Amino acid sequence: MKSFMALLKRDLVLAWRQGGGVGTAVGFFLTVIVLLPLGIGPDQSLLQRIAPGGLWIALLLSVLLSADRIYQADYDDGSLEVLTMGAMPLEIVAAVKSLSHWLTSGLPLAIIAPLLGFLLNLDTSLVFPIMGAMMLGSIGLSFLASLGAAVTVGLRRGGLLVSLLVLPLYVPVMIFGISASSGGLSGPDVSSAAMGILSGITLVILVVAPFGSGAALRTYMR
Amino acid sequence: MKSFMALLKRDLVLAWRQGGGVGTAVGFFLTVIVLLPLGIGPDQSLLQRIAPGGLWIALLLSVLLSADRIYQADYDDGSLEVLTMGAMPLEIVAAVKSLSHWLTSGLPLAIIAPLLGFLLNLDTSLVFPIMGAMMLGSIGLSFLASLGAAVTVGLRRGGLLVSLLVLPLYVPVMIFGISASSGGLSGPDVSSAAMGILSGITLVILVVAPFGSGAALRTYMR
Amino acid sequence: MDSSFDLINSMLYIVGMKLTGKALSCERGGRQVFDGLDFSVESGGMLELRGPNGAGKTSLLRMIAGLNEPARGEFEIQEGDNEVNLAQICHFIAHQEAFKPALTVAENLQFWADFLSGSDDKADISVALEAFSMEPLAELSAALLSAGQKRRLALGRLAMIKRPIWLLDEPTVGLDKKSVGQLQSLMRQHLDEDGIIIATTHIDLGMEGAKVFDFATLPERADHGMYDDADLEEGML
Amino acid sequence: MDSSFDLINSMLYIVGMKLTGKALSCERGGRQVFDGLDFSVESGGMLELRGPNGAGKTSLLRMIAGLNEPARGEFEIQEGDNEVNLAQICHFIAHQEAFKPALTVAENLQFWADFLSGSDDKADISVALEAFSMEPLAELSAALLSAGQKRRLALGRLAMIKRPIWLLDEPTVGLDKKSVGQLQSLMRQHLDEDGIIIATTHIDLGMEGAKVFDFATLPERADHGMYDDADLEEGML
Amino acid sequence: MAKIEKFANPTRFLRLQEKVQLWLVAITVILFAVGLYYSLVKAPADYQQGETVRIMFVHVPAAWGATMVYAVMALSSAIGIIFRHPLADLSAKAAAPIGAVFTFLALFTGALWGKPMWGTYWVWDARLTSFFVLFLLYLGYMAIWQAIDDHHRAARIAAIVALVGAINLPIIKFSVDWWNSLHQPSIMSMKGSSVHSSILIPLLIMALAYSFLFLTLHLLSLRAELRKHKIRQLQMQAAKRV
Ligand code: HEM
Ligand SMILES: Nc1ncnc2c1ncn2[C@@H]1O[C@H](COP(=O)(O)OP(=O)(O)OP(=O)(O)O)[C@@H](O)[C@H]1O
Ligand SMILES: Nc1ncnc2c1ncn2[C@@H]1O[C@H](COP(=O)(O)OP(=O)(O)OP(=O)(O)O)[C@@H](O)[C@H]1O
Ligand SMILES: [Mg+2]
Ligand SMILES: [Mg+2]
Repeated sequence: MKSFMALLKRDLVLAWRQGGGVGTAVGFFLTVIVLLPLGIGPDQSLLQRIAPGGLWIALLLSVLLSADRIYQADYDDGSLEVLTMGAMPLEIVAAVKSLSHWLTSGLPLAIIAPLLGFLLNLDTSLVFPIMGAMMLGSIGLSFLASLGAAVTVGLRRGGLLVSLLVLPLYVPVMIFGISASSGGLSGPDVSSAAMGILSGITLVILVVAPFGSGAALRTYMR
Repeated sequence: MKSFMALLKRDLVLAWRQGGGVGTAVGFFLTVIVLLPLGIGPDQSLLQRIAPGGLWIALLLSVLLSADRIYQADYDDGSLEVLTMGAMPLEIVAAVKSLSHWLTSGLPLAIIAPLLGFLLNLDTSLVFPIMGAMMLGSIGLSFLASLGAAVTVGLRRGGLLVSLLVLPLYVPVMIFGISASSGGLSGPDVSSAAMGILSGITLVILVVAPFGSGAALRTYMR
Repeated sequence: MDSSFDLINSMLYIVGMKLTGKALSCERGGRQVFDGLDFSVESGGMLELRGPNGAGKTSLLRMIAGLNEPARGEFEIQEGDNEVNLAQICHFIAHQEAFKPALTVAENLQFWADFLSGSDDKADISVALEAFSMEPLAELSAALLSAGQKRRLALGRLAMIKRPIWLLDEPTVGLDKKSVGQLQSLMRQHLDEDGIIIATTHIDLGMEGAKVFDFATLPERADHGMYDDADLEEGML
Repeated sequence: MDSSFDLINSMLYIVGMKLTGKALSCERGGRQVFDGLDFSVESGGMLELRGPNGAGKTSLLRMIAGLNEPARGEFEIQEGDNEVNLAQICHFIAHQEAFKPALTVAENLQFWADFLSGSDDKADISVALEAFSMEPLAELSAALLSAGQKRRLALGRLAMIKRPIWLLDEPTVGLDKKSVGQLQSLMRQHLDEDGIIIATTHIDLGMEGAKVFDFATLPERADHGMYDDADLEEGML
Repeated sequence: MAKIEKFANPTRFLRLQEKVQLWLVAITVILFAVGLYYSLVKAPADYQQGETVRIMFVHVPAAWGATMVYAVMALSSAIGIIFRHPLADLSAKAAAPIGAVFTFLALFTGALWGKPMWGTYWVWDARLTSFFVLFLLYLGYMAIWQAIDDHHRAARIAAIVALVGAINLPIIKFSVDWWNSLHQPSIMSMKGSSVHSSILIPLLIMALAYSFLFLTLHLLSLRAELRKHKIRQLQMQAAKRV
């Protein structure tokens, strides 16, 4: 428990001090949201239509961009090796690090997403559905991203490779996330069913990803 | 000249060997293009409308994602310090590294973008305008991205900060890029005027960015 | 988790602990580094690993620390007992110093203290600070340390958290005279408390009574690559 | 570019070159590290920098290499001439070894040979390989090297590209006996050719005749902050 | 160089700031009182826009202020980079949060105004977008200061960022001319003003009030920054000789 808290605390402090963590995640998210209408044109009703999808894509890219370094620093400076020498299994270490990644990226983004949605003319009735679906979905995204980061940690230029590996896994999260975000618009049944599936997927990821990450990290330390 | 070629060659070889360079850039680009219809829905005419914007945004994110490490490895392993001790000024080193980044990200993406455009129902008459505008625009993007990378090289988690710093500067490139991509659709005058402005912006960037990068790198070596 | 730690802590006081490596063989990156290596160290004993660059000294330490697996052979910590989790009763001080430049010296030490001690009794970073005269550095960002100061930060873990086996990879590298003296007295104290030290080095560590194992004395390595030697002669490469 | 190099290359043969540092003051991270440091080395001479961790030995080397700027003071390379670009006539071997793990040993050496030599005459990596017996490692990926082998790869630059001033930061760290011997003979040869060597170290480098500069002998540092000392007394904070 | 040193000596600055501080606060308060009275009570409601026109008196000076502060920031950065004067670096640092708030205020009031005027809070037209970009530049600039421990390094890097970002200023200025925009064209043109004096005068008073507000806040936070810097230096000194 003490190890757990120590690691979580350290990672949160580091996220906060280095590059501003939360601040920059939010900043990036914001910027993608800005680019969308610039790229697509200022048509209000068009924007409204693509708003939930746009928000989800922005969330996803934000999480992805910040993910490739979840383990990189610890790998480079030898911390990862010392981390294997405590009582905490490497799988739990991976889970804690994924969790702190979520706390500093997905969670704050899910909270501000609906606000930014106004920039895209988002339907106000969608605020809470989107926030809920994003909170749930982004946990899964963080854990997946951390799996991707672990799988590429030994490669210098993992950045794009992470995306390539992880994005296909993101797709189901996104699809159900978006349909869970639609609130009552496409019928209450549809969205609550989607929310159910999203929870299921997230659960599976929460269990599987730390094992995968742990195994990958061990392999790279060889 | 020999130093120049040596550095360019090394960077290209590294991009090729580590994480696949070109391969993953293309892969990421592809995945974003795939995500777009997933996020927005399969409406063909809607897709056609947002195709050029979508391609530009994907290009931009690809370049961005691969950029934060342009100098990182050289900084971490001490190469940057030795690079300052040759006859080549650090500004030129920065320019060469930006160039090799463009050769391994922007250029191949600009070439395949129109092909991927078919996935988005892109208007066929736009193929060449888009390719030309993207080739020109992506040089500027690479140089800007490398400026962003230089400015954050000493920060462990620069990833998102790069985006925050660089995206505002991307905006004009993208706006004129998109309007130059529109070919004759919004009148030949508009698109050729945009192409002119795009060239102007690119030129300014090509001059300013290496100086900024050089200054920033020197500061971090202190 | 905590119960396993009480066990570990108590192990420190088992007089007569003996770490043995039997017929160890090491492969890295597909190449064989050494083969048929035997060693043993008893409580209160120190083993110095010496030998040319690339002989496999660091690799042996990493094996003991559980970071690499031996291709063949095994470790025993007590007669007949080879199931113990060595990683949790070892300190491994590698070339990489495992600290975060964004944290202060004190914060770095505190993190490892909390993470590695695990149990509820508080590991005290002031012990580490004192052991290597780092008190004035405590509130300084670790990014600003000089080479030797970084090394002292890493070595601080030894003083702060009690573990019976120390694996030290060229521990005196970068240390000034005074710090080397401090490290030596720390090592002596550890040996007096029945600990075990295995250290690689190219220069004299100044620890009299240490057993020396020289990798140069190992039998000629037979390289088991992917190809038979015959292939090489035939020029199949 | 090339013409400047001919000039530099020819400088190597100027007998009577003298590198002087005058009243140097070093600040890092806003703190003063040392102040009022003077030194000088002449062609064929070697200066050993010694002193406690954090005294500023590495910082001084970095200053000479043009990586840090002195807060006060200046360098002269010849009597009266302080406009020379020192960086381009120095080799700086730091703790960071400046190689790419994705390239082979030979490719790494070849890159630095091409980049640093600049001019058209080909720098020969085989000289570097030979100087530190790295021939068998040449085609190996640099990621697979041991600590001492990495160090040898970095030191290879010295043998391969002729530059008159060598700045070596604890050069023998991690080297086995044989490699230390090779480095020593390389250094002797350089001095015989009227080169200059400035090296930091905590252990004996085995170079007889080297001048030693001990940072412990520097006077107490006076810290020049942004405020007058008077403000501090007035309690304006 | 030596002159600048003398002129901007931190100690001297602190003494000066202490002397003028009260005066600045007083002038700012008076200007706001007068300006708000004129703009909210005295100025006529617009025959087209009705009472909403009063948003203008907050919006327009805030927008002017935001660009002006960026110019101050960029200028300070340039001085900091060329003359290496620490006070210039700190001046740029202290200006950023104030500029960010002004920008936010302009964006916010503009959005509120946009609803009755254009029927929407936000459109992605050139001026609005480039102004939004200005907001991001401020955020990025502040993030840099936050992200880098070492003061001198942070100052250098932040200055590079500020100077490169300054390219955005002319884009904001000319955006209305370059692209056809929903947004109002410039009130102030070379030929003088096109607006009636009953509106122009309170507007100018408000602009003056904003300027003094900036000056007051800037000097105050510059003082705070100097203090923080000094504390860090003392901590560093305590750690020397180790
Ligand atoms: C969120 C929306 C808005 C933003 C970001 C915005 C931004 C700006 C900016 C940047 C300026 C200063 C230009 C300069 O310094 O030259 C400005 C001035 C002005 N704005 Fe807005 N504005 C917004 C909405 C509106 C609306 C809805 C109106 C009224 C219809 C309006 C009317 C004006 C006027 C009259 C000026 C003074 C013109 C000048 O001197 O340039 N703005 N605005
Ligand atoms: N990560 C790695 N992957 C594959 N092979 C490696 C790796 N690290 C080292 N090796 C190889 O293993 C061998 C032994 O390396 P090791 O680091 O154990 O040597 P060492 O005895 O510690 O040498 P030194 O005195 O230089 O530290 C070397 O030949 C090296 O090439
Ligand atoms: N990057 C840096 N930024 C700020 N301060 C630094 C930096 N690197 C080192 N310092 C500080 O400068 C001082 C001198 O460091 P330097 O590395 O020159 O010491 P050194 O004499 O080489 O010590 P060692 O024997 O440990 O290598 C130290 O007190 C250190 O805290
Ligand atoms: Mg070793
Ligand atoms: Mg040093």
